Amino acid sequence: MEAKMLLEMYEQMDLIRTYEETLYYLFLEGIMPGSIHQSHGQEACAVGMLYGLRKTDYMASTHRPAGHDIAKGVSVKDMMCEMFGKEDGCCKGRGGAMHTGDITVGAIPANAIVGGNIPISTGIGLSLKMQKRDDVVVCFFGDGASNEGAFHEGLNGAAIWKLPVIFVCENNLYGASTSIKNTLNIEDIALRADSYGMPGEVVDGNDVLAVYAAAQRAITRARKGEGPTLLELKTYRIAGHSRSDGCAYRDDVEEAEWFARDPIELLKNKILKEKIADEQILADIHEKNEQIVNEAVDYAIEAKEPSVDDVLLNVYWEGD
Amino acid sequence: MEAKMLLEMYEQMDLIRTYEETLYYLFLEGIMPGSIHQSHGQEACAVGMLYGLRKTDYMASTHRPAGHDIAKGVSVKDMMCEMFGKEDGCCKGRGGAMHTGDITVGAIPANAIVGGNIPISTGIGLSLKMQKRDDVVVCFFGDGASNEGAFHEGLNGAAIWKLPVIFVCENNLYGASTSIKNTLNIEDIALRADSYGMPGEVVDGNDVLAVYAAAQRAITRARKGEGPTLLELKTYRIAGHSRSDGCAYRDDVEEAEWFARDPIELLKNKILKEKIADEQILADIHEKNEQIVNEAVDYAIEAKEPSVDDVLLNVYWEGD
Amino acid sequence: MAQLTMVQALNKAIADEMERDSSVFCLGEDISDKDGGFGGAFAVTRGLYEKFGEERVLNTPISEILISGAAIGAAMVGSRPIADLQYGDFIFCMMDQLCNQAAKMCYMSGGQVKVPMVLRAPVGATQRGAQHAQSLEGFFTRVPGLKVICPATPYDAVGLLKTAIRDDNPVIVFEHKKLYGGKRVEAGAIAPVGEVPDKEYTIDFGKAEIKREGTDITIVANLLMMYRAMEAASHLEKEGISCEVIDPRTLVPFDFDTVIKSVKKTGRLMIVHEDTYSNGWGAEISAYVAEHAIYYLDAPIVRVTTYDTPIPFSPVLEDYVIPSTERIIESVRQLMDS
Amino acid sequence: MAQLTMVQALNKAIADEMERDSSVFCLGEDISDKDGGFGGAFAVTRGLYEKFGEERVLNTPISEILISGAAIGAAMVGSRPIADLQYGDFIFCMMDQLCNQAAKMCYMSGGQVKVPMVLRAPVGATQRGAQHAQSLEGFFTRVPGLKVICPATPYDAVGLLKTAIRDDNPVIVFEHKKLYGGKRVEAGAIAPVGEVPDKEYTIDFGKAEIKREGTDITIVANLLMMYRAMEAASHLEKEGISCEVIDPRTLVPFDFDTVIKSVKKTGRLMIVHEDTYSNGWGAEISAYVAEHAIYYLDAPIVRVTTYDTPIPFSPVLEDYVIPSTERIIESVRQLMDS
Ligand SMILES: Cc1ncc(C[n+]2csc(CCOP(=O)(O)OP(=O)(O)O)c2C)c(N)n1
Ligand SMILES: Cc1ncc(C[n+]2csc(CCOP(=O)(O)OP(=O)(O)O)c2C)c(N)n1
Ligand SMILES: [Mg+2]
Ligand SMILES: [Mg+2]
Repeated sequence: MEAKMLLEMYEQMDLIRTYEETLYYLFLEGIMPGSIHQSHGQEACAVGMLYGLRKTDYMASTHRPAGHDIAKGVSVKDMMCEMFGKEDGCCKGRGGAMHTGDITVGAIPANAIVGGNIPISTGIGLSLKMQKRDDVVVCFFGDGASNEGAFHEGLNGAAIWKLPVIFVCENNLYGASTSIKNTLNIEDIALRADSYGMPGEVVDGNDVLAVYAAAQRAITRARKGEGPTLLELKTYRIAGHSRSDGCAYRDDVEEAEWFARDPIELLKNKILKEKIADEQILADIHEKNEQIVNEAVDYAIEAKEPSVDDVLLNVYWEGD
Repeated sequence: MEAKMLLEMYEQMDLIRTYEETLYYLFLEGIMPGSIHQSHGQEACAVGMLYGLRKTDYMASTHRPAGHDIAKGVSVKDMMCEMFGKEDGCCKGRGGAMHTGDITVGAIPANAIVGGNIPISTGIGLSLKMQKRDDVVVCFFGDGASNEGAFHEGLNGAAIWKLPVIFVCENNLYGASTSIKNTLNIEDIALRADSYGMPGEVVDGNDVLAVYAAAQRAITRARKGEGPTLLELKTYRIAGHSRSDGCAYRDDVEEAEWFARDPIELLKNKILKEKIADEQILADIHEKNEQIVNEAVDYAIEAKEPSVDDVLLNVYWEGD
Repeated sequence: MAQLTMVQALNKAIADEMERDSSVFCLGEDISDKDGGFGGAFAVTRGLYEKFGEERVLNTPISEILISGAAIGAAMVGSRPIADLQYGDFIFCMMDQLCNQAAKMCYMSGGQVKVPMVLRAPVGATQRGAQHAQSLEGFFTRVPGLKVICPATPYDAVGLLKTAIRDDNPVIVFEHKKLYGGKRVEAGAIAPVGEVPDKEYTIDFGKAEIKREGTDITIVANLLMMYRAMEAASHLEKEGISCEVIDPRTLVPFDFDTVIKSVKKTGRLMIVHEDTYSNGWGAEISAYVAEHAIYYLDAPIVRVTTYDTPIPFSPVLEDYVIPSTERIIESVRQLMDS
Repeated sequence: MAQLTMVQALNKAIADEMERDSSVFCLGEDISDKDGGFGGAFAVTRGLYEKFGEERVLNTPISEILISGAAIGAAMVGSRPIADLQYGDFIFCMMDQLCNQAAKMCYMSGGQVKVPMVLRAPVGATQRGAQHAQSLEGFFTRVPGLKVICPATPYDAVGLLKTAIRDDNPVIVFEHKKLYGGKRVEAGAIAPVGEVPDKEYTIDFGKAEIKREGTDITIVANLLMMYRAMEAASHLEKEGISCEVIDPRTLVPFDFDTVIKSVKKTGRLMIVHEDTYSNGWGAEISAYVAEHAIYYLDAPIVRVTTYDTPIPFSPVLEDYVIPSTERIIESVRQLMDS
């Protein structure tokens, strides 16, 4: 059972990495429009939090959504088409890199306003509670977002109404180029949970099993109607903030320390050490993922552009 | 020395009460425009916090500003004229009841957006620090305001930049008709200071000396460049939220308990018990205050209306 | 047929819809009258708690980002929230949620999600100073994805609010404080009482109402200004000036057809609103007509609006900056002479 | 004379003013390049940290209420802050501080306090989707107490930004991402390089510039659209259509005189902007002219603007909704025929 889970987690984390690295190369080749924020190094957060969730559970993401989307089950092909702005994209090409998602698998189209998805997640939780569903909402955001007013208001609302929301702060030590040392006067963002009378917990965000364990505690609590939790996942983004960022603001020692704790490597080592699978099996997984991503690229490049005649479509809802 | 201070505090608290009660009657008589939010019962907060401050220290208030203004030294006559919308008002009649203040005595014209004055106070503190002044900012707001995003962002900024701001939450148990039991999942708002790595303290807001002592600690800290403090003053508003509010949402037992701790009565008892002054002296103080207020009313009623020809004046700054 | 004030009409529309559809709920500051609460700053939601319980008449903290975010999130997954602002001016505290989230969600997601929410926001100046006085329509008539409505009569309040609640898009409802009626009587309030049929009805968006037919000039006016325009029209009739007064009722969508048809008849257009002059909602109406129907005009298009100042507290100044019946009359006279 | 890009020009204006006046400081997210930081999302504030130190080039948390509130508060007591938004779209997160606080403070206080602050906000669509693309001018041209400027050339950037920094009122500066120049080259960017005198100068607000004289039609256009309008004018010249192109440069105050004078000459007015059609800033210009100069018009006043949608990500759709040179040319042709 655990073996299956670990391999599935590995598969997902590898898929995320493969997908995002491929995007990066597509940008370098100059054939992909816009920009991207990679979650490189934070794959354990996405997968640990979302592994095993129901399709009817919701997930709300940020400007850095690819990992969360894939872990929640959004099709890589749909996402890739979206990256190219094609009509077959998950948002019909209208959204772009910062808005991917698929409501049919519970992935709320992502939000590019830092902190903007937090009060919305509270609202989703509110409706779930009113509907007496035992589904939950997992709301991701960064260390930077925890300084937004939307964070404060959203968490307070979820706490006083005891809503089934898991607030997940992926603390990767930086908001864009700015270190948390300059934006927070506290060590642990999890501490902010106290302001709302909500449990808060610090978790090793690069250890997918630690994340998974914390997630299960919070999800169980939420499903039982006991209210929200704030999890702070300590992690690190290996890539730059966005495609043009060389991370000149980080020092080598810090980078080296964190790079040595690459979450995919950590999981791989565990799998190998516990003999859950051998190198070959993991290589096969990766190859399969490459194939998925490459097929998605090929499809997306050929896929058709949206028609300008439809440009006004969905400014307002077109009917169910 | 303490005797003088206690009598001056009494005088100010009585002046605040007299002023606001007079306003209330003027509304009942139907001769005063607009509305008012009385600080009846919270006079110890204003006076305890602001007693002895310099003119060059700043104070930022809310929709309920009269007590703070008077304690900071704004002229009752100027305020009364403002209440009548007259040209001689502290804001030339342009502001009204929720915007009174006088920058020349450090009373920032008040702010009617709940929480709106908080980040502004941070900004004032920032400038004071940059100017290397050792003045401070005292920023008042209510329990309700502590749920606004502006609170979160304002306090965080002051904390990370170690600014000379004293954040004063007058927790009177209600935001308008809504009990803090329904809006906060915590006992003490002071606890929220922890989120910003700032000291927080719960204080008896009806005991002017307790408030004064806490104020002095926080002010000293601020002047020394050690950063901001959050003080939570537990208090109660005796009057309604605004002139039309009968407080049907409060229960009799709670009211009775708090009314028995009227801050002016508490101070009066102390003064009498410690024989700092006798009843007669206190009655004289009150009489003098009544005279000040009555003269202000007489003046304001006769004072001239702003001219409509000047209506565009000060939409933009007219030059120093 | 019941005779209702605006407050009663709005309350009825909400209660009817909450009755009809269990996914409808209300949230906002002090909206519940449980245990002696206000039942709304203007008492619009009074009595709803008793009928529908605490969960569906939800008192929130003073927390506008929360109110709007909660409404949006709930709307995205099956609820139909009606959010309440105490004064419209506080809408700026939730501006990101309205303009970047609610308005864009359906489009950005390629039609995956809808946001069927209503936000009710009182506007108008009532001697409370600049932060409790604004008319905000023009901020939102420029946000694709939002709908904006302004019911001015009890009949319209019921019909339009019901349509708003059933609409699958975010709808902002601007209500005027001086039209509410009810316990709080503001200086200069009108508080119309109007007939509301017992039989259920809704009013489609995008249908203006000709409140008064006329031949010399078309006056488009909303909310309180519609009443002042009507009063002005009565006066002017005595001077032999025949005004056609149109209440657009909904600003987005806007019934340009009715306005242009009227302009074709009268040759003159005046827009009267309490919104600002510069880029008030009337700017768009004027510009649209100048683009699509200029040849029917015999005279300049005139806007009679609040002057471009923060609203002053002084009653003398406040009365001066807001268009009065007299100012409308005078402006019409001038326009007829031009 | 130096040849500068927009980024260099803006940087120069800020550096000069920080040099001249020690009360000027910058604050915003990632604006410092201390220890390898960005020096601004578009590198406008690069190098300032080194010259002026950490205190005057203040990196903030991601916290727009804080940024704006801090700027306002500091401005009220003697500082002259220049606040920075990474993308203009995030302005909604600080909307209350701008519209209810900064704009109204001077008036509400009866002239006790002034708020000499500048807010710089990049606008324009660059394939980032609807929350990173808006042109927001029209939200602010309707807020009494704010000034709104849109420099489109390096020369204007220096002169207008200096004036903004010295102005005693809150000024919002809209800059266009496709005009910046510098390291990040966006698809379709123009990145003008222009002459900037070494000698100190400022440019008064409220003075439009006639970028090109013409006799058949007046085109008012700002930011990127000014360049497209100029390009369209060159094309149209070959067809014998003579366009007068005016860059208003500042929207509040707006130089109506120059526009009306031009319309008197040409008889035709077109406004081109990337702002929304409905209630974009052009609505006001059109309405103003329809009110004050309608008799000089020989044709409808036409607005060529972004269509009323959230900005789509797809480059094909984005290019379609934003006015292209071709769309401007076609619209002029149609107008000349009407
Ligand atoms: C309201 C808002 N402000 C600023 C930005 C620009 N921005 C995009 S991502 C980002 C950094 C976010 O930091 P964090 O929340 O820690 O998430 P991370 O990028 O580290 O995942 C910033 C400043 C934004 N998108 N929205
Ligand atoms: C942003 C905003 N939301 C709502 C209001 C309406 N309002 C004015 S006072 C008030 C209650 C404030 O409660 P609290 O902060 O506890 O202060 P108190 O009135 O108790 O002194 C409310 C809801 C407002 N003025 N501003
Ligand atoms: Mg981060
Ligand atoms: Mg309170």
